[in-house]
Amino acid sequence: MKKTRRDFLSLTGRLGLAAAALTSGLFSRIAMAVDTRPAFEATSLKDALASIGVTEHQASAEIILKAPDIAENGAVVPVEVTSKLPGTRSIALLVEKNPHQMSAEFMIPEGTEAFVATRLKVAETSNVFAVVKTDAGVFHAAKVVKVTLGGCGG
Amino acid sequence: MPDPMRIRAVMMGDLVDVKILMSHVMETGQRKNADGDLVPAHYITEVSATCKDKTVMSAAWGPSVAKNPYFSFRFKGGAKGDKLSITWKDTAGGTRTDEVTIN
Amino acid sequence: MAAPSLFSTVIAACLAAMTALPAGAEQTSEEAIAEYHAMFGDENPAELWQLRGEELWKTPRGSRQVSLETCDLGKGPGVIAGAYAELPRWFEDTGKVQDLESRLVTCMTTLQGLPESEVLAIKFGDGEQKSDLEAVTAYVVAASRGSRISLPLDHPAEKAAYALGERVFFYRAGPHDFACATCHSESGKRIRLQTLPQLTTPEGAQAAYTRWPAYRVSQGELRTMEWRLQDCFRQQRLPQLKYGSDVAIGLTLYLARNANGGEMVAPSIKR
Amino acid sequence: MNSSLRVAALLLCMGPLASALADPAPDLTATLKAAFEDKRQATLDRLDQDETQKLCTQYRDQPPAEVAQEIAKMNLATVKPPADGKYLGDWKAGEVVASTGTGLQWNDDPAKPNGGNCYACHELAPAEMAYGTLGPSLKHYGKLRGQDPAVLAYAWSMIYNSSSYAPCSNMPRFGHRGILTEQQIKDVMAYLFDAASPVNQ
Repeated sequence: MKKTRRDFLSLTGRLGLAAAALTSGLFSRIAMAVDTRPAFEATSLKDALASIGVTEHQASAEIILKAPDIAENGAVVPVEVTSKLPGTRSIALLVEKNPHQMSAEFMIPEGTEAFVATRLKVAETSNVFAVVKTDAGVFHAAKVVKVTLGGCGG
Repeated sequence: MPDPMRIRAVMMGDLVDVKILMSHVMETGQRKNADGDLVPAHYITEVSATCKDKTVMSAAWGPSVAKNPYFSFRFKGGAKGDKLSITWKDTAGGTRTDEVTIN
Repeated sequence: MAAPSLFSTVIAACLAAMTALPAGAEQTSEEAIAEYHAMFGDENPAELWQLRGEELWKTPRGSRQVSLETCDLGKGPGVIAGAYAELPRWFEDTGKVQDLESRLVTCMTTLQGLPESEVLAIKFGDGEQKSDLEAVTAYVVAASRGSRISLPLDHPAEKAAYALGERVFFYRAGPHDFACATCHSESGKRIRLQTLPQLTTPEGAQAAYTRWPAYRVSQGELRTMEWRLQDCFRQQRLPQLKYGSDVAIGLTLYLARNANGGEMVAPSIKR
Repeated sequence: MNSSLRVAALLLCMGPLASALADPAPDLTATLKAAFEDKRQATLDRLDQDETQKLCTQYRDQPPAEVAQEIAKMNLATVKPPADGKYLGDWKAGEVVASTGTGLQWNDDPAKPNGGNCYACHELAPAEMAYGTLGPSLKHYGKLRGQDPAVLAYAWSMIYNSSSYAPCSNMPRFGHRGILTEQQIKDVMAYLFDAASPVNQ
């Protein structure tokens, strides 16, 4: 079983079609790498949501947001969202106490499950929101993640 | 050149279960290095997944997705042997596409 | 409903969470940390290092344009399965006890003909500055998953390295009077919320040693034992431990031998 | 032989020469110095041991009673009470010292004050769940003990130089080794003793 998986992994590596399209203007682009997308520039939940066209939303128990109660390290916080709401079109993840609240927005086309799992940076103890757009309006779920301090030199 | 992604795409009933690990620094532009200098922002902004010419997932990311990102989703319509292609693009104009055969 | 509803929901959730916290928070916080670890499942970015390491292992490089596929890690040329579980060990050709990292340096310089300065230029990676040594180490270590640690200490130099490692483990120094033993000679203790392994016992040493190298989520990097030891000394307020030094190898051998019989699961994922 | 004489005789033997004789590889410090290199403020001289470190290393932190007594005596002699006689500073500043773990590592900014990192090893304020257990719980420290001068002097000594009462303790000798300033120790004292401090809630 293990061997199969390893072979499969290395196969993935070899099949990898790399396309590093680094333009000649690379360095100036790094220097100015300011995100101009309003959702990722916003510095409040309200503004971040407004920039993806959300002004009204309500809590829904049909959105299952999994995140740990305590994150041993805020640099990597696993987050998983499943929406059981019919006609789910997108799932956005926001972290209230981060400098920029919007973390990611996932578009869910027809045929794709209303499910995403990823890992976020959470700067300090904060609410994490999953905001789900559906044909019948916008809904959300929230979860508090406590970020702890650790280590001997921290 | 960016390092390859590690993609697993496995049939789970009629769903394709996709789990991706990407090699990327995801620098926020707010972190200081050991010398106290700000490290410039450099992060993935777009991720998309295509199977049989159909976009099965597209996402917009900001810098608060964790370093060396993990991303998982599930879709219908794929079968064992089909190809799944994942592409990311970042703030520095970098991009990478990897393809995997659904298992 | 407008934004305020979101906040009232959150406040309700917070209150619920707070009242749900029982008086004996100790058990709860440790369980919560365990839940956090469980959420990573098998999805460990260490695999990205393993993939890169495999590529490096198999690619002809250096002035001799050969790959590392004939590198002898102690079990014969090119044998990587189970090799890490028997390191550090005595090598006749170099006349030294070597850990995996220092042995890889030997193979890269003598077998491949890479200049040592180039091999050691990036010992520990930092974002876009990637360390080949960390990548190859991750690849080789993964080939010992499921192997049991076995260090018979047959050679007198291995016994001497163990004795040195043990003495260093208890050596108190620096402004804080710290030794390795300060944090790692009792069981069931923790620093903040991190459980400290008791490295002087088989159980404690096995729990720790079998999980290194590891992907450190706090750094977003894969770290090897050489990194782990020099970082412990940084936290002890001591100077920089030299890579591949007799003290680094002696301590590694001390820990590995104490962990004898433990089943390797590294590379793992850690805080 | 009376006991003070016995201690004196033992002490003579405990000198650097005697501990070197008991040492199978007397040059461990030199071996270590060859295996390390200076990095910023963390220089090789930090590998040199003082008498207390030597004895604690030799006995792996479990010195026999006579040696323990002598370690306690020589460390107690280093304890400087606060110059103005006031043991308690500002608990809020003390909370920062107790929560901060940086200071004196080679990657730390030497211009910034060192931390005491009390929470790494001790439970203090009941509300802070991220505490270590290497040291005893100090929850409700002042509330349980009051502020009798002897109680204050003992706590001061333990922070200033833990080996004064707990020879070969794991706890750094914060005042004696110059990790914390007198003012920082006063602030930590206030964090332990002040009725308004979160430690006593």
